[in-house]
Amino acid sequence: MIVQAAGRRDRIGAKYGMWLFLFTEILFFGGMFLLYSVYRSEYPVEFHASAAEENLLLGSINTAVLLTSSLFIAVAISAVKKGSYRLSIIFQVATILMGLAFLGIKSVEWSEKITRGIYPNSPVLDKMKMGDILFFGLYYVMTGIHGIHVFIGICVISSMVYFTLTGNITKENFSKIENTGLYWHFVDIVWIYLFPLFYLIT
Amino acid sequence: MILGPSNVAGKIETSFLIITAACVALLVAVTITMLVFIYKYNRRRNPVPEDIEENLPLEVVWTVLPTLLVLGMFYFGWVDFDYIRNPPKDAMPIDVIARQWSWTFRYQDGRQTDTLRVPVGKPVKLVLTSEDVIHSLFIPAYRIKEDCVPGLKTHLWFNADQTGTFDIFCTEYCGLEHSHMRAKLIAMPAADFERWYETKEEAKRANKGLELLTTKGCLGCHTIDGSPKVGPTFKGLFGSTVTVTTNGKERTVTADEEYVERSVRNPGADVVKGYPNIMPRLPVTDEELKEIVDYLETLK
Amino acid sequence: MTLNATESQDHISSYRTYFFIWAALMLLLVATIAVAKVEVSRYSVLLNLFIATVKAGLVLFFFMHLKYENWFLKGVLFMVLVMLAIVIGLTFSDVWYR
Amino acid sequence: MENTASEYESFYHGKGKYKGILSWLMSTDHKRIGIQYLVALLTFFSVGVLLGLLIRLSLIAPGKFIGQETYNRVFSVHGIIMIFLFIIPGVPVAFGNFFLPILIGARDVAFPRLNRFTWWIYLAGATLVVFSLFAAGGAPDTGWTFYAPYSIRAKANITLAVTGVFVLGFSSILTGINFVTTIHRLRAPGMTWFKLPLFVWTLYATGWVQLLATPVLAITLVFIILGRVFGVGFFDPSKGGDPILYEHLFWTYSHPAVYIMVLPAMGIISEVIPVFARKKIFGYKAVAFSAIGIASVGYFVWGHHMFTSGMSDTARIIFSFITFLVAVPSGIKIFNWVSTLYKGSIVGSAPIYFALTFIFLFSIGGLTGLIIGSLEPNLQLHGTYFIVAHFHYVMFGGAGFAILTALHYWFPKMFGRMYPERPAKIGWFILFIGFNLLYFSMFILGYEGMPRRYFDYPPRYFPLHLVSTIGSWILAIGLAIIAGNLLRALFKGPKAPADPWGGRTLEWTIPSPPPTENFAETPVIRD
Ligand code: HEA
Ligand code: HEA
Ligand code: HEC
Ligand code: CUA
Ligand SMILES: [Cu+2]
Repeated sequence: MIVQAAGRRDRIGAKYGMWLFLFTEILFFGGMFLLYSVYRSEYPVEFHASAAEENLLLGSINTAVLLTSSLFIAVAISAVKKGSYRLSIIFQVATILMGLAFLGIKSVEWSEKITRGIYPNSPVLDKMKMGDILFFGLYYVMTGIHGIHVFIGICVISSMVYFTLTGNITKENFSKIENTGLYWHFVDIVWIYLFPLFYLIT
Repeated sequence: MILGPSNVAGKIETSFLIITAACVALLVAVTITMLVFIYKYNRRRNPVPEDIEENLPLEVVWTVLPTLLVLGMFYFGWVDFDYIRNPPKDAMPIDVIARQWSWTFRYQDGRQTDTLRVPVGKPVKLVLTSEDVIHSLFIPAYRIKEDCVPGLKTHLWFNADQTGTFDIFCTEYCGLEHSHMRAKLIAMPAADFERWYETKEEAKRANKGLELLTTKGCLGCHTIDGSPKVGPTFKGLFGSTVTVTTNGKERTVTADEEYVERSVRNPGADVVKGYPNIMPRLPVTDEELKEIVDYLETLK
Repeated sequence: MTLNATESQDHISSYRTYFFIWAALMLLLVATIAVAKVEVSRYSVLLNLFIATVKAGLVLFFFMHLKYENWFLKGVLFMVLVMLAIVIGLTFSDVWYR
Repeated sequence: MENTASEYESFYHGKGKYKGILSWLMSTDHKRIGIQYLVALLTFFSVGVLLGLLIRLSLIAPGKFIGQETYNRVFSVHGIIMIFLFIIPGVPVAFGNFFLPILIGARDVAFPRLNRFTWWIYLAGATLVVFSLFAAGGAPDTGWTFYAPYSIRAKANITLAVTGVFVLGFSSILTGINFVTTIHRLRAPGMTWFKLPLFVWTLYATGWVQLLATPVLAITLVFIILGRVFGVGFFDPSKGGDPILYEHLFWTYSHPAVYIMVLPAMGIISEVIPVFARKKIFGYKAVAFSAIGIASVGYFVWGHHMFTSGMSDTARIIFSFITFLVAVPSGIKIFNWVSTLYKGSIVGSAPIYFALTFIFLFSIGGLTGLIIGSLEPNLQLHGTYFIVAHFHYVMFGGAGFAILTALHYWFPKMFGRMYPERPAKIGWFILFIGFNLLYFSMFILGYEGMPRRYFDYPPRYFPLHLVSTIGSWILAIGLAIIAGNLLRALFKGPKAPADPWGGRTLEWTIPSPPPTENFAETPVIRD
């Protein structure tokens, strides 16, 4: 049991806080997975067919990119703990670049669909079958909200770079970046599930 | 049967009474015990408290007993539930179509009414659906209700035991006129119902226009007696000059056939001044529209 | 549920471990695509979800250090997942039997 | 609020970086934040109450009093304010913030700056909601439940209001995270789990519910917003969507939410009764565990709001069954409270009046909850005034009375002043009479078939509506007396001693109002 002494940070408390937050995120995405599973069970054929529309190559690359970024941030955190700040910064920046790459590829996919007229409420989509409308609706919403999470992660990691540079994050005081890492990995895990659900159920 | 004008009403009432009785008994027991304690162990009467911290057997008792009790209550809520939910095979089906803010009842022969007529002593199955948002058909006298969900068919069934006229309410909030989305249920002797049901369509022909206005739900928002409702009245509409807003600009038009058609086909195009732009685009065939226009012409 | 102050003198995973995990993840990625392409049977979707769960487990336990946390976090994580499963299950008790 | 005579500095006087209003808004002191929440809550409560009175006034007779469009907006806003702005944040943010750290012997919550941030988010969300009432387009008219597809088609400012509620949900989640972490990490030495005051236990259970339920609401509201803004039709049947799924998602949050409202309220009652009965609570562990029991079982009963929604019969039966199970832990609490009175030496101070009334009113509310949780009666009673009566009994008679209890119990500690008890008791009496007139008539109305959310009704319901409306005025008088009494005491009351009631928990060991750092030195709890 720890009593918060003046000025001393409770690192474990902070970590708990982060995990609790991730639990809420699980349920936040859980709501979407719930919708997905219901509609998939109602329209299995359409979901099957629509998934073929997805660009498997880009999706796979994106998965690899995100998994790699997870490796990078993990290394960056270990580096901080070991005191090699230079190395850490390099890997943090690499993580950010991977994140940006992910968003870049994602936007290529999106814009490719949008130019074909497939987006929520579009005349083309509304003429399609119910299951297709739902599939693409879910696709846009789920990858979109995931994308927002990636974007937030990028912003947070950027500020971590700044904190590492200014010596705010150190070997003794690394809760911030550790928690950022937890968040980033979580976003990765969500994608690990999104990938098969949207690209692989053909 | 004694407890209500239909078979299901009695069953529901019984289960309500049993469960309520249990609840009242519990409430009385808890309250009286509390009052007695407050009286007896008042500071004046009992200045020195005695610390009793816990009593395991007691805790077990008041965990186990209530569990049994609630299981009993659950059971009494459930006994006739399957009966109430599953209509017999020979029940007469009637489609119920709900929309903002009116009801249409469609019988097997395709006839549509805004009042639900059923024969006494024959099981009736209502098949509910909605054209826009969620509504709920509630017959207080029969103690049953079920939501009308767009894109889904739900059902209710009952067997009227007594003749009479009963209220039908909408009990799922559905917007502006929710409070007035009511209709009547008329339970008639089987013979009378038979006679009514056999009446040939022709007899109604005369009023085809009014019939359409009713069944399409126009009269949910419009009236034919001159009083404004959600929308303007139809009385005296034909041939009058109306101020409307078209694409944000105000202009006046004469209400002729073309105008009425436009109003129905594309309600947002000309919005009558002083009224909200909420009229839905309802499915009306060209012939039906013609009938409506003809009828409106007669409403001077 | 007492947590003591000296708990988890932080575990610092070696870069090597991370690298191996990453390699495993990549292999699984290839595997999952292969499963989908080959289209073994109608169970391939389930198999894919299983692979995804293995991947998620690797990330959780190694990248996120869950392996080195006390039982409390693991327990709660498990509880949350079970809860989500029950919620989805209850919803399906409606959807399937409607 | 002066306390100049004492040698210590209360938290009202603590020096910080900022002056004036900023010294409050920028403060990370859990006590200051708690007080600010309290003020905001009571403000919104007053608005909600005025709207409630307006509803009653308009229902005094069938016919158009305020017009149906206005009426629809009024009851929606009444519900939204009462639920999302008042009673859900309610006890945790005001009393939890103020007393949680003190009760466990800590200086502050685990994340003080996050706590301040949470308060700002609350303000932001509340501002959005209030803004939606006045912006062009008009106040929301969907009811507090925002049922799709109506909420997606309605023209009023739903998007704004829903965004506001989303933001408020965020604030609720962060409060939950903060409290759970605080209880895990910051207990004083010797404060083992089974020495925690019961209020802390309920806050702990509530924290988990906030954490695990609110995100589901968040995503549901996001779907509504996406539906309105981008035309994503997840709940729109013309696009393959399923409106009933919205209800599932909404109630997956909103049923647990009712336990967010009532659990901490029960915690307050568990604190107050032993103090005034002059003994320890009966069956401490049972009461503590029942809080966890309610929280966990309560997560899986949401379907009882949908018994007539067109949900499958299988699901109805399952949900009704689980619903009945929730009654057991609630019953355990009630029984233990009543037993605590046994062989006690009950002091008749104002707080216990409210606390015992809570037991009575909450029992009525809860037991009628069982009636509507039964499969058959629900067919009749859903969507009628019976429901309205049920939830006012549990929310106002339960959670609301607990807040009144807490106000009277902790007033001396929070503000360092005593209030005269006589007016409080007179107010209580009038409130009690008015309350039952107002809401009990609704049970009968509902039984007779009066639908809720009706602004106009067949004349046969008139007499009971009249009784109900008269009750609302009596209730108003009672509340006004209570509020006036406390307000007067705030400025004119005599100074409060550290422990006016003979309480045994930690907050009574420190001066009233507490000093900024709560404890001069960390308390150590021994047997
Ligand atoms: C503080 C808020 C609160 C609380 C605590 C509760 C508690 C309960 N509620 Fe309530 N409820 C609401 C707020 C709340 N509710 C609201 C706001 C709505 C309407 C929403 C809307 O549609 O707008 C609603 C609606 C609602 C419905 C839906 C009705 C409908 O629309 O068709 C149901 C149905 O089952 C229900 C049941 C219950 C039950 C079983 C409990 C139980 O938890 C009660 C447990 C308590 C007791 C049982 C009493 C005390 C115990 C004893 C005296 C001991 C002995 C008893 C036994 C052992 C049996 N509630
Ligand atoms: C905590 C929750 C809460 C509280 C306290 C109240 C309080 C009141 N409510 Fe309630 N109500 C709801 C939550 C609440 N309500 C909800 C969620 C709905 C559903 C909305 C929906 O359908 O979507 C609802 C719906 C609802 C309806 C049904 C509307 C309909 O379906 O058509 C009615 C009708 O009479 C009503 C009336 C009242 C009244 C008269 C009060 C009165 O108790 C208010 C009386 C109080 C006073 C008269 C006090 C006067 C005192 C002062 C002004 C000073 C006070 C200041 C301090 C104490 C600091 N409410
Ligand atoms: C939901 C309510 C609603 C329903 C149902 C409805 N209307 Fe309307 N109607 C309105 C409103 C409101 C207006 C005025 C605003 C406008 O012109 O859009 C209106 C306007 C009109 C007008 C123009 C009237 C004038 O005074 O210029 C006609 C004609 C009309 N409706 C016919 C119909 C017919 C025929 C039906 C049924 C098939 C129908 N309406 C159903 C609400 C409704
Ligand atoms: Cu239709 Cu309410
Ligand atoms: Cu509920």
